[in-house]
Amino acid sequence: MSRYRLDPHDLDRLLERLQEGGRVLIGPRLRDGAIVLDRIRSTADLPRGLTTVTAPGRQHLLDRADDALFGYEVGPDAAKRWLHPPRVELWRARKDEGGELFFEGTDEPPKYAFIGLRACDLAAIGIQDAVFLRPGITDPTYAARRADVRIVAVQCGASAATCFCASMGTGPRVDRGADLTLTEVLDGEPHFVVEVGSEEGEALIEGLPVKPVASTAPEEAAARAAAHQERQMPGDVRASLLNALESPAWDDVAARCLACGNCTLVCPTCFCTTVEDTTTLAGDAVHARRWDTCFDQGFTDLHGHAVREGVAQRYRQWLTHKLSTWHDQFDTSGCVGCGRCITWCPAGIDLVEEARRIGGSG
Amino acid sequence: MSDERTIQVDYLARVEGEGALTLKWKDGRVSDLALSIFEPPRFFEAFLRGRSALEAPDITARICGICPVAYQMSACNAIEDALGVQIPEPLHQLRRLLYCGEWIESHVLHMAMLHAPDFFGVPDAMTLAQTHKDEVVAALAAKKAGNRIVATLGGREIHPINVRVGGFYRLPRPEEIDTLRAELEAARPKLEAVVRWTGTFDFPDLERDVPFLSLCPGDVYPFVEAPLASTVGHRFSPQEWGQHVVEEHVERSNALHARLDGEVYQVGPLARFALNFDALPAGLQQLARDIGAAPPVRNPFRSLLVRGIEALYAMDEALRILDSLVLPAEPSVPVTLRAGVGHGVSEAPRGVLYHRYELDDDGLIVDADIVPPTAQNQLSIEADLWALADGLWEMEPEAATLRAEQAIRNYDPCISCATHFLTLHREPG
Amino acid sequence: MTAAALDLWRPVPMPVVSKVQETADTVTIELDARDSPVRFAPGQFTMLYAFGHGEVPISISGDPAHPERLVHTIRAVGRVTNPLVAVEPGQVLGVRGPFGTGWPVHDAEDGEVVVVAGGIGLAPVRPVFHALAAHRERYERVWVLVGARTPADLLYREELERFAGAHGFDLRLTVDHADDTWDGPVGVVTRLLEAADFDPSRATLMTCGPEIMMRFVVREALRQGVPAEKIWLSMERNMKCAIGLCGHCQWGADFLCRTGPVMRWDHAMHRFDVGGL
Amino acid sequence: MARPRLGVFKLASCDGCQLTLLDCEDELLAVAGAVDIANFPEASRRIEPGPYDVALVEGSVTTPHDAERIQQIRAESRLLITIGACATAGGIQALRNLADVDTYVAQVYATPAYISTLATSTAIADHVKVDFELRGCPIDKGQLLELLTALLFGRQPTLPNHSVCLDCKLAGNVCVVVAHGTPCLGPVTHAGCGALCPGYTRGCFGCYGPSRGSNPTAQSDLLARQVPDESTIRRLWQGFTTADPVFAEQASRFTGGDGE
Ligand SMILES: Cc1cc2nc3c(=O)[nH]c(=O)nc-3n(C[C@H](O)[C@H](O)[C@H](O)COP(=O)(O)OP(=O)(O)OC[C@H]3O[C@@H](n4cnc5c(N)ncnc54)[C@H](O)[C@@H]3O)c2cc1C
Ligand code: SF4
Ligand code: SF4
Ligand code: SF4
Repeated sequence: MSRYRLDPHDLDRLLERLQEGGRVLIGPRLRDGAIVLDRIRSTADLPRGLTTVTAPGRQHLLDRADDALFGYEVGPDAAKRWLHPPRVELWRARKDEGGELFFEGTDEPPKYAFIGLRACDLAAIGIQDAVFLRPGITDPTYAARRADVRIVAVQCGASAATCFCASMGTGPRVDRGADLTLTEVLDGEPHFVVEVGSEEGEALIEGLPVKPVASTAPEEAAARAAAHQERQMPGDVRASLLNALESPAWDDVAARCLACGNCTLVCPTCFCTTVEDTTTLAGDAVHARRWDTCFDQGFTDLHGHAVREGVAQRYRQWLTHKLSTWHDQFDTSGCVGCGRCITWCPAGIDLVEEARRIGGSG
Repeated sequence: MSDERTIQVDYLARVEGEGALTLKWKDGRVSDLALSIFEPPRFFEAFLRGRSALEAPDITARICGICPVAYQMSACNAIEDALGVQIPEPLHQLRRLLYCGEWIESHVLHMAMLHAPDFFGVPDAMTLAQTHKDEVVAALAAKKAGNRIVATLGGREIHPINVRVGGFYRLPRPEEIDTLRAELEAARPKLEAVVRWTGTFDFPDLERDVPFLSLCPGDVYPFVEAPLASTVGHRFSPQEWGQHVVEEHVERSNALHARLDGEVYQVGPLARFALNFDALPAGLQQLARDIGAAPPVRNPFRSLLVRGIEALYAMDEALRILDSLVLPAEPSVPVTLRAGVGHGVSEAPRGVLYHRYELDDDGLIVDADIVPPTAQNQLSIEADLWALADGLWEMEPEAATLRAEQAIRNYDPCISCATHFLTLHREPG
Repeated sequence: MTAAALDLWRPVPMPVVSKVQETADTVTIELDARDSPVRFAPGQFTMLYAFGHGEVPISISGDPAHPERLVHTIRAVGRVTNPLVAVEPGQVLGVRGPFGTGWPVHDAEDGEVVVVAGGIGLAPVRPVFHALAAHRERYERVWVLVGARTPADLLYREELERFAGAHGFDLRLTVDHADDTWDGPVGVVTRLLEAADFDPSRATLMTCGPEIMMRFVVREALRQGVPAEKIWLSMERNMKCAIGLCGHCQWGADFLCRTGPVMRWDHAMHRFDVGGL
Repeated sequence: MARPRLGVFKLASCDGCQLTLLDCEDELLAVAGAVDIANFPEASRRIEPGPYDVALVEGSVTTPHDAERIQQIRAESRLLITIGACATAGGIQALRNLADVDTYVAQVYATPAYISTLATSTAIADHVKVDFELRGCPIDKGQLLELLTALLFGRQPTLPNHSVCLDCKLAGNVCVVVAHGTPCLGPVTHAGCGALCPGYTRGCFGCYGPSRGSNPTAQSDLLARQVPDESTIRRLWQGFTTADPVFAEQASRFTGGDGE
C-alpha cells in the first residue's frame, strides 16, 4: 500500500472530494455529550481535542491536551445506522378502484461516504455484507447503500477499556475494507499518514496536496492500541456456550439484565428487524421495516405466547447467536470486539465476562 | 301567573374542562345565575407536599393540558425565587420564546376553533370549515406554528419535557432553529389574515368597567416579567400577592373564587392589553385600531380581537428572539436545594397564573398554592352574565343559550385549571 | 444490479378465485397464480399479505402439480389472519414465496409413509397427500393419522376420506372431545400411532402440529424403532421476512424460514427439549 | 361504510390528551370528514346521544359520579379506547391512593363538605372492559393518528409495547445513563413517545408506564447504584403512572423521605 502525508489543514480538501457527486458524508460528531456518527460537511463539524473515558456502562468525554480530530474511541453509532437504517419503508401498497393491488418501492437510497470508521467497524461491515448480500438473497436497502460507498478509516492509536478486537482478530490494525486509512500523528508537527486501500482510494487523493512518505506510524499506532487491551474473548466460546444452554448460570445475568436491547442496537453487526404495517388517511398501505431486538419479549410471539418468555432465554439467544450460531450461519463470529455492547449497556453487563462465566472458561 | 324561564346548559362545550350553567328568570328579571364547575378535584397542592421542588414544573403542568407552559413557567419562577436562582438573559429569552408558542397555539385554538363558531351560529370549527375553509385552514396552520415552537423547544406540544428549574435540559440545535424560523415566517401572513378576518365579525354590545390585573413590567409586553399592576392603581410584586388576592370556596363549584382587595377583577388578554398597550410595536398598535380593538377594550366579546393581536405579537416576538438568539454555553444554571419560600407569576394565555411554594432543607415541598386565571375570572364571568341576562329574556331560547355560552367562552375559561387552584389550608400545628 | 429486480421483500398481487369454509375459524382459499406460477415443494410456505393489515407465513396446502393454483388453509387467530380469512373471491392478496424446506416425499419412496398431523398442522402436509397420490405406486402403505380438538375442528374430512378411498391411504382420525356426531376414537393422536402396525424400519414419518404433540409423536415413533433420520417435523416460529434477514425465526443456528420449517429429527433433537430457545 | 360515530369523554384529567386530536392540525379536517364527531364537547356544541362506534376516554375515575358515568359510556360504545396515563393508570392524581383523601380535601378546600370524591384515582380498566389503550402523559399525536386510521380502515393499530430504549436507539439519541449517569426509566417504560426525554438529555420518567416483559427489579437495582437517596428513587417510580402495579411494586422497595 502506498503511503502519503496529509497536512491537517488539507483534510477539508479530502472531505470535499468525498462529497463530490452528491455523496452524503457521515463522520464523527459531538452531540449531547457523546461522539455519534452523523452528517458532516467539513472538519469544523469534527470533534476536536476530545477523548473518551470508557468503562462498562459508562462513556464520558474529556478534553485532550492537543487538537486531535480522532483522539477518542468508538461511540454508540456504527456504519449500520446508515447502511442498514433504523427505519425504512420497504414499499407502499395501493388499491385501485377495481381492487387490483400495486406494490411500489419508495426507497431513495443516498450515496454515502464515511470518515472515521475504525478497524472493528470495517470488520462489522464485512459481517453485515455476509448477512445482507448472500448469494440469491440480497437485501435491496442495504445493497443500494453499500454498493458505491467510500470509506476513509482511522487507525486507532489507543483502545477503550471495553475494546477486545485484538482477541477477535478484527483489529486494531486497519488492514482491509477501507479506501483510505488515516493515521493521525500528533508528535512533532501534526499530520496524517494516508494509506491507500483501493482504486477508489487512489482516485480520492488524486490531485490532493499529499506527499509520499515512508512512515511506520500506522503500525506503531496499532501496536499501542493492542497493548491497551485487557479483555480477551475465550477461544473456546463457540462450543462452550452451546454446551451450557441449560446452565443455571443464565439466571444470574438475567437478574441484572434490563432486557432493554441496547446491546443489540449498538452492536455494529446485529441485524434483526421487524415490519410494521400501517395505512395512511388517504388509504395507502405502508410496509415499513425497523430495527428490532431479540431482548423484546414480543420478538418471539406466536399466537398467544412468546417463545422466549424470560429474560434468561433472551440473553441466551443474544449471546449464543453472537458467539456461537453466527459461525454456523455466516462462517464468522457475530462479534468484532468493539465493546459497544459493554459500554452502552446501562447496567454495564460485559459479554466477555458473561461468556467466560457461563461457558465455564474461568 | 308568573312567567318563568330557565336556561340550563348541562355541559359547557368548547371550553377546557367540565362546567355547567344555570340561568333563571322570573317575570323578566334574572332570579338565579350559576356557573358551576363539576370537574373532579385532583388535589395537586396536597400531593405536591413531599415532592421535590425540581418536580414542580413537570407535575403542575398536568393541571392543564392547554397551558402547560404557563404552569411550568410560574412554577420555575416560584422555585427559583425560593432558591435564589437568577436566570441569565439568554435563557430568559428562550423562556419567552417557549411562551410565545403557547400563546399562539392557545389563542388561535380559542379564536378559530372554540370562539369563532359562535359568531357564525355553527357548532364547531369543522362545520365552520365548510363555509370558511380558507380561514380555518389558515388558522390551523398558524396554530401549528405555535405548536412547533413548543415542540422544538419543549420536546412536545403538550406537557413539554425540556423545562427545568434553572433553565432547560438541552438547548435547541442550530438546524432546529433554522427550521423553526422558516415555519414561523411561512405562518405569519396566515395568522395575520385570520386576525383581519376576525375584525369583520359582528360583536354583541357589552361594556363592563371591571378592574384589570396583569403583569406590567413597562418596557416589554409581559410573559414572565413582574411586577403586577392593575387599572385601579395597584402595583405589587409576586411576593405581595397574598396581601391582595384572596380566595373563597362556594358550594356549587369545585373551584375557588378570587377577589382583588375584596373586588371582582379580571385577568387575561383584555387586562394585559389595557395595561401594556404601549409596549406593543407600533405596527400592531395600528392593526389593533384597524380591526376594532382600540384600547381600552372593555367589551369582553372583543377579547377575540385582542387575542389575535397578542398571537401576532407572539409570532413576531418569536421571530425576533430567533433572529437575535445568542445560545448560552449551558442549557441551565446550577440549582442548589435549600429551604425557602418562593412566589412566581406568569401570563398564561388566559391571564395571570400564580404559584407559591414553601420548601424544606432538602428542597421538598411543604406547602404549595396555585391560583390559575379562570379562578380569578369566574366572578367576572358571572358579572358579565348578569349584565347580559336581562337582554336575553327577550331572545329565542336557543339564541339566548348560545349568547350566554358565548359570553362564557369570551374568557377562554380553563375549567381544568380552575378546579386545581387550590389554597392549601395549613393544618393547625 | 438494480435493487428492484432483487426485491425479495415485495409481494406479487394475486386474485382470490375461491374460498371454502373448512371449520368455524378456518378457510381454504385458492389464488390465481397463472401470471407467476408458484412451483413449490410440499411443506413450503408463502408470506401472504392482506392489504393494510400485514404479512404472515402460511403453508401452501394445494397440489404441487398445479403451480398456477396457489392454495392456502388459514385459521383466523389475529391481526392478519382475521382479514385473510375474511377475503372473498375477486379480492387481491399479496404473495411472496415459496420459502423454506419441504417434506421428504422423494426420500420416502419405496417405503411406508406415516403422516401424523394435528389441528391446522394438517395444512402443511396436505400437498404431501397430492404428491403421494400422484405417484402412489412408488410408496408402500400410507398412514394418515389425524387429531383434532373436536369433530367440528377436523380439517378436510371428506376430502381425506375420498383420498383414502381413491388412493388406499390408511386414514385414522381421533378427537380430544367427542360429540354425538362422533363414533370414532377419542384421545390424543399418539394413540393412533401406537395402534398403527407399520414397519418402523421401512417407514418415513412426517409430523406437523403443536410442539407438544410432535414431542409425543416423535417419542412414540422412536420407541417403535423409526430411525431418527427418517422422522421429519415442521417447526413454527415468528416470521417477518421469510428470507433470513429479520432474525425472528431463529431456532439455534437455523433460520426456520430457510433451513426449516421442515427438518429431520436428528437435526432438531439436540435442541427440541431446550425450553424457550 | 358509514362514518363511525366518535365520542370523546373526559373524567379526571387535564384535557391534554383530547387536545392532541385538535393538535393534529394537518389531519384534523380529514379526520373530521371521515368520522362523525357525535360527542366531543371540547370541540363542538353538537352533542348527540349514543350509541357510539368509538369512545375515546380521557381521565381517571375519582368521583362516585364518574364511576357511574364510565359504566354508561361503556354500555353505549362499541369500542372503548382509553387515552393517556390518567385513563390507563390513574394518572398523577393517583398519588392520593397513597394518602388519606379526607386530609387532602381538608388541605385544599375551605369547605370539605362541598367536595364529593373517592378515596382513589383508578384506571378505566379497573371499572370496565377496555378495547385499546394509548399510553402516555400525554398521548402521542402520531399514535393517536395511527389508532384513528386503523379504526377507519378496520385494522389493528400498530402500537408496539417494547421499551423506550429501542426507540431511543432508533432516534439516534445518546444514552443519558451511559453518557451522563442520569437515572432513566427508559429500559422498563412502554414505547410510544419516540424516546423524547433522552432526546433532550434527561432521563425518562416513565410516563407511558411499564413495557412488556422488561425487568423492573433490575432497573431498581441499577437506580440504587446510581442514586444514593432512596426517596428520590421512590418518587421516580411514583410519577404519572404511580398506580400501575409494576411501578408500585418497585416503589414499595424504597422508603426514605416522608412517604413511607
Ligand atoms: C412456516 C409457517 C407456516 C404456517 N402455516 C400456517 C397455515 O398454513 N395456516 C395457518 O392458519 N397458520 C399457519 N401458520 C401460523 C400463522 O403464520 C400465524 O397464525 C399467524 O402469523 C398469526 O398472525 P396474526 O397476525 O393473525 O396473529 P396475531 O396473534 O395477531 O399476531 C401477533 C404477532 O405474533 C406473530 N405470530 C403469531 N402467531 C404466529 C405463528 N403461529 N407463527 C408465526 N408468527 C406468529 C405475528 O407475526 C405477530 O407478530 C404458519 C406459521 C409458520 C411459521
Ligand atoms: S457483540 Fe458487542 S463487542 Fe461484539 S461486535 Fe457487537 S457490540 Fe461489539
Ligand atoms: S437514555 Fe434511557 S431510554 Fe435511552 S437507551 Fe439509555 S437507558 Fe434506554
Ligand atoms: S421518555 Fe419517558 S417520560 Fe419522557 S415522554 Fe417518553 S415515556 Fe414519557
